Amino acid sequence: MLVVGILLIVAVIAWIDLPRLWRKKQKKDLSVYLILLLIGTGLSIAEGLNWDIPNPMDWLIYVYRPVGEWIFHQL
Amino acid sequence: MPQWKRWSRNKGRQKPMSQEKPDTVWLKSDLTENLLHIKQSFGNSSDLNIREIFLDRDEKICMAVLYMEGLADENQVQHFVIKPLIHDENNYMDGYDSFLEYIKMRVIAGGSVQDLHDYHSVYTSLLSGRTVILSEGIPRGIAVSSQGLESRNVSEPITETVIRGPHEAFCESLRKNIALLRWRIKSPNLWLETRKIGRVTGTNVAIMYINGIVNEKVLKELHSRLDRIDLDGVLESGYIEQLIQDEKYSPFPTIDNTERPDIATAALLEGRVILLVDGTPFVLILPVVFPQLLQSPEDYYNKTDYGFVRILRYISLFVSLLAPSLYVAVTTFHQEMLHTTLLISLAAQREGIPFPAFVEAVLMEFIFETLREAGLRMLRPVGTAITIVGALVLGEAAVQAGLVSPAMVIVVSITAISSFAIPSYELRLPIRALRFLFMALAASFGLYGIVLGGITLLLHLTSLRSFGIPYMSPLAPFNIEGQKDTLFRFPLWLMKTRPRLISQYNRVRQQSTGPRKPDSRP
Amino acid sequence: MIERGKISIRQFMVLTLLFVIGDAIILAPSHVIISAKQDGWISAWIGVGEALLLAVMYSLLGKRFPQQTLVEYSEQVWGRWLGKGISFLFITYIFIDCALMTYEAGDFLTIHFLMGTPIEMTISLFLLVVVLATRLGIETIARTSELLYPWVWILFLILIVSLFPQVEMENFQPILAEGFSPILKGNVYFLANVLELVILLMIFPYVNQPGKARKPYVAGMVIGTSVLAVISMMTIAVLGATVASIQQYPTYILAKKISIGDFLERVEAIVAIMWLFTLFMKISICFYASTLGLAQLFRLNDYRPLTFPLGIIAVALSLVLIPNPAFFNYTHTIWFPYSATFALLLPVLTLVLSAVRKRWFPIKKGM
Amino acid sequence: MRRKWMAIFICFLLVVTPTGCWSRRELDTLGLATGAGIDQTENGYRVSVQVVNPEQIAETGGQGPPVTTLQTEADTLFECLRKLTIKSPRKAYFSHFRMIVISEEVSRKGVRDILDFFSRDHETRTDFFIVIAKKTPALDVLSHFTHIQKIPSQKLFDSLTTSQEAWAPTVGVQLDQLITDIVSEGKEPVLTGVYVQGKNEIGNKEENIRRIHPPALLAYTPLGVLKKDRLVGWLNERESIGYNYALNNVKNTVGDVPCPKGGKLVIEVVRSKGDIRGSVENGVPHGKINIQVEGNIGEVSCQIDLNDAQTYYELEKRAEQRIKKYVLSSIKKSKQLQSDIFGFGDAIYRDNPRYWKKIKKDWDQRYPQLKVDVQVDVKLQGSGTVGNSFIQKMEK
Repeated sequence: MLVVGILLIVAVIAWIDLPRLWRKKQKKDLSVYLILLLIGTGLSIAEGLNWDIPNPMDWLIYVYRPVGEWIFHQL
Repeated sequence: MPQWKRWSRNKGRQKPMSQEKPDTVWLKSDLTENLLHIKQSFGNSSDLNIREIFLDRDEKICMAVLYMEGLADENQVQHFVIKPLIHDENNYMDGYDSFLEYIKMRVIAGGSVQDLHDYHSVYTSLLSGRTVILSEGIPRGIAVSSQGLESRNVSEPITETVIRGPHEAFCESLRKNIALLRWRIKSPNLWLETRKIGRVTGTNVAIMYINGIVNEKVLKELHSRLDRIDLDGVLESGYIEQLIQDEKYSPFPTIDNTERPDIATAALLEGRVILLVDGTPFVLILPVVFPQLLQSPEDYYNKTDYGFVRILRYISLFVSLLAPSLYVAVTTFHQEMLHTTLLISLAAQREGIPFPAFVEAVLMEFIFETLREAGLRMLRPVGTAITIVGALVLGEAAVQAGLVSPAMVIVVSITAISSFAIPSYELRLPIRALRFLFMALAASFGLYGIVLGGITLLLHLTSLRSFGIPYMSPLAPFNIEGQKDTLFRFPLWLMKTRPRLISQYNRVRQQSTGPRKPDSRP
Repeated sequence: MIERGKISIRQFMVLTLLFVIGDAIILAPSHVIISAKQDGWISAWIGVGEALLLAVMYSLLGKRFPQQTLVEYSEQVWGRWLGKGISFLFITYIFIDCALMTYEAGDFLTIHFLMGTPIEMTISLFLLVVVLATRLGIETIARTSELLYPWVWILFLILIVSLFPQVEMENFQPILAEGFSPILKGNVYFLANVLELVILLMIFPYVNQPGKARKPYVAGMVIGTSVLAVISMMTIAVLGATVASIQQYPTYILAKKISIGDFLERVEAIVAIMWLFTLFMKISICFYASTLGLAQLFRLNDYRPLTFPLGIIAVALSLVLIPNPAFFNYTHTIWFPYSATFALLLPVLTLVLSAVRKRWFPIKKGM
Repeated sequence: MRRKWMAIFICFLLVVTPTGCWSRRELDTLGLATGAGIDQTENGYRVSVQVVNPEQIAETGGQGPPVTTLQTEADTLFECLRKLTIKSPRKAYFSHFRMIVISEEVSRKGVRDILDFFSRDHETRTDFFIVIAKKTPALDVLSHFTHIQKIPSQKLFDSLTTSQEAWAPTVGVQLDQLITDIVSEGKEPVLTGVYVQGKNEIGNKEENIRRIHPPALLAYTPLGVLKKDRLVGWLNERESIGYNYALNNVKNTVGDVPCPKGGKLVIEVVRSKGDIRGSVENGVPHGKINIQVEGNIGEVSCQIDLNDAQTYYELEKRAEQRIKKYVLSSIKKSKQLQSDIFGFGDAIYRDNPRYWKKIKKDWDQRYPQLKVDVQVDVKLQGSGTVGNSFIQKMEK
């Protein structure tokens, strides 16, 4: 149900911009658009189904936490 | 692009523009043939009057006087065309290279005379009420002005009323309307261009502006948009409006209309262009900005009120747009916002009401809108009765029956009253429609929905342009000078310039200083 | 240029101001008060000074490249591929910021306003409007901000004036009880908000008088941070540091305290609405900047088609980034160093490098 | 352009229609709770919630009582409140709480659990008063028929608001004030008490409001002293007055002053300013209370010459002594209870945070030894609409 809903929304969204991009034959625009749309769809479905998605925040925390703690320690 | 749209576009392309001049067919020298041709063209319509006259005693020079019954003034035709022709004792004198020229210069007593060479111009002349004179042996004709269509007299405006200010409205006749404006602006700089629009109706459309004040860019844009129009008939200025407006699907008017000559005059003086269409008292004003729709001419005529009323109108705009949705949002989502006592009394009123607040609101608004519509279309004497029955009896009974809560009736009434405080009828329409949308938003997301809806509305409004002028100016883009005549109306002597974006040259409108007390010292 | 719109100096000022106030108006007080307690207002006012310096630095950068956005000139300054990489990281920074703020909006609304409505819905609806704004372009965003601007002031003034009777100066005492250390910590939290202003470098070139963008920028930044400082002061003065520090959204609680006579009470919606306005402006600008930046990065013809796909990603991302509210508090520690990378390190290095390149290796045209 | 709008509309529909209206609640599905009473049971709480019957309040009026008090028992407060649904057709709605009545028993055990719920729950606001039911169960207080204002908790709220403005011994304490005081290390909270005056058993019958002289009345008593979140004792009326003068809670009140030649004279206080300061002198903490009072003579029932300026000075001095006595007695009481309700600790912290850090751990022991200096300054301004009382003439 949820997946269908997401796909429906994606379809509506694609209906807005895709035909024009297609017609104009701008390959680069089109490919960037499609890649982003795909990422978005995948991400929302994964999130909707509660799959484990690698959290970019974890990476940021991994990189910056020592720095942050160092700064607060200094103060 | 969806398929159906492509088809419809192709269909449009099939018919080429074929409007004003088909192939020119020149007048013949044979009068009988000419007359026959004309008669046939009109399908022997009986209101085409043809009077044949012999000009000389020898009955050699046969002439035909043609006019449309009703369009031309019979009196004028008789006195200024037929009578001089018949009583002409001098007959044909030498010195004029053509007989027709002689008639034109010496005989005809009409005000304006025009040469005709082809059938098409004969038709247009006849149909505009002129009298056409054709003569045997000459492949030309002349048209004498004799327009005399009975039109409504100048009367009081019905849609835009004021207490103080001229009680005069445009009427259906283009000529009278132009005269009304000429009379107000006695300057040769008031320029007028006319063109015919409508393949079949050939309606006269006049563009008026004050040269030197008007924004040339707007004028140019207007011309190009008018050129693009290709339709069979123009019945009202609304036709033109819908075809030349900026944003196709916006519910908000980007072109204003008025039936008051004083408003039109003011618009001209601000550097706007007005568009008069024959056959309707409503003239178009463009470009228009949003704050303008909340102005009334009386703002300027009354001395004491420097904008209090205008603020009131802005408030009523908000109220008429948002009152029911706010009520729904607050009573179904944010009860914590209400004062305890108020909440208890509202809750008591809601006891036993079968519908949720949203349905109640929609129902009441719907009934009210129907009532308003019915009142508009109803015969005037019955209209009042319906209003009374509808508003008073129905409202009272609905409350008594426990179908709606009294508070809801109050909210709907306030909404209705506020909506009437918006001066522009054109603006009331989108507000009315959006009200329902906001109610739906409020019913599903409470205040959050209203805020988001409001932001979307603002986004839409700010993205609009009217002939290149940002719709929300001078609020956004903000212009400090423009504030003198936006939310408040500053004293007249402080409003020294014209609106900035609308008239780009010749900005200074007055240099007068404010009223002064007389110097007491000698 | 992808964006043809131009905004006026005043509009730029308004944008900057609303951007600074943004989400901070409801969060900043809690950040500074948690570590600096009753001295939080000092942290905030120090932050105003720092904002001034930052604004000057950013506008120097903007002045050096008056026709280009940060994404465009980083390619020139850093070289093609390195520049692209940096730009991409910068865009992700903006985008993550955008997603975080979207989460804030959803979180606040579900806690205080729309109990029971799933956070996905509130977020989607919000981003729908943001996407719409972005599609309409910078001109429309700027004009809308101009229309919202007076409302923000009016609501802010109502809030401040109506709380005046409840100010208790004792709440500020003692001053500097714990020394400067907590104040500086509070200041770091405050600064993390201000540093996001670097995002406006993506809009710098669209000011219609490029030479004059500096003044409104500085003015907007200083006035905006001052508003935040005043709100922080009010929070301390009215609620006291104790109550304020246990609240997640102290400004909202502050508004609950308003009670004048019997008629002006229960008006916390004022704060919520003001916050929705400023937050909307900030998210729109961030979203606009990231879509525009992405389009510029890939040299696309138009950024508009990217808006909807990015919108979906933003909705999903905001839910992925913050699996639970505790996580959200967690992010505060890393947010300052993360922001600082792009808001301090990147501009400074870019400035230096561009100066160096101009001196010794003049940039070739058409690079 | 149209496509965009269409799409947005569709998106909107997609978003809105399934959501239904999650957080919507119609007014007629709300049980409008205006007050809650919390009593102790063996291993949990008994919570009584007063729910308004809107129909009875509305102008048309009805036959039933204006409010219904429902009660449930459970281990925790939140459970109690949710459990109410088994007894009520409508879910109770807490945003309009006016009063939380805590029984003496519960408050002696500690109120922190209760407060956490109220400060955490999104529905509740912080603008209700918290009082302690003295010697009566909280349930009785909330199931009382009251006159004029039909809703008992609203009545309690209103009368506390008015009396804290016009009568010195009472003070209304709201949630955030209470939390601040509990959390604060240098100040202890107080709470006003409420009790049923008269025949308690009639109070919850409609008969109570049928009588011109109601047999049972809800009335406020002087303040209860808390230590942290536990009730430790009660102040009497005079001590409460002293406390409120010192804490600047007095706005307007009246107080009597003995006349030099016997009899009494009443002073109406129109302005009062209390100020508590702490200081450390020679390593010893000191407290200082400064009170400035402006008043008018409101009632004279003794022989006194009000045309003599000297009389005013004399009266001012007497009034000062009287207020000082009240303040000192309340300080004495609080020292007895070892509860620093005046916030001397906070005052010292404000003055000298470093010193406070050293002593705050054993402040409870130190507090009874604290030296407090009380200074009162009374200014009499007028004598009402007459000069000398007619009593003066009468008895000559």
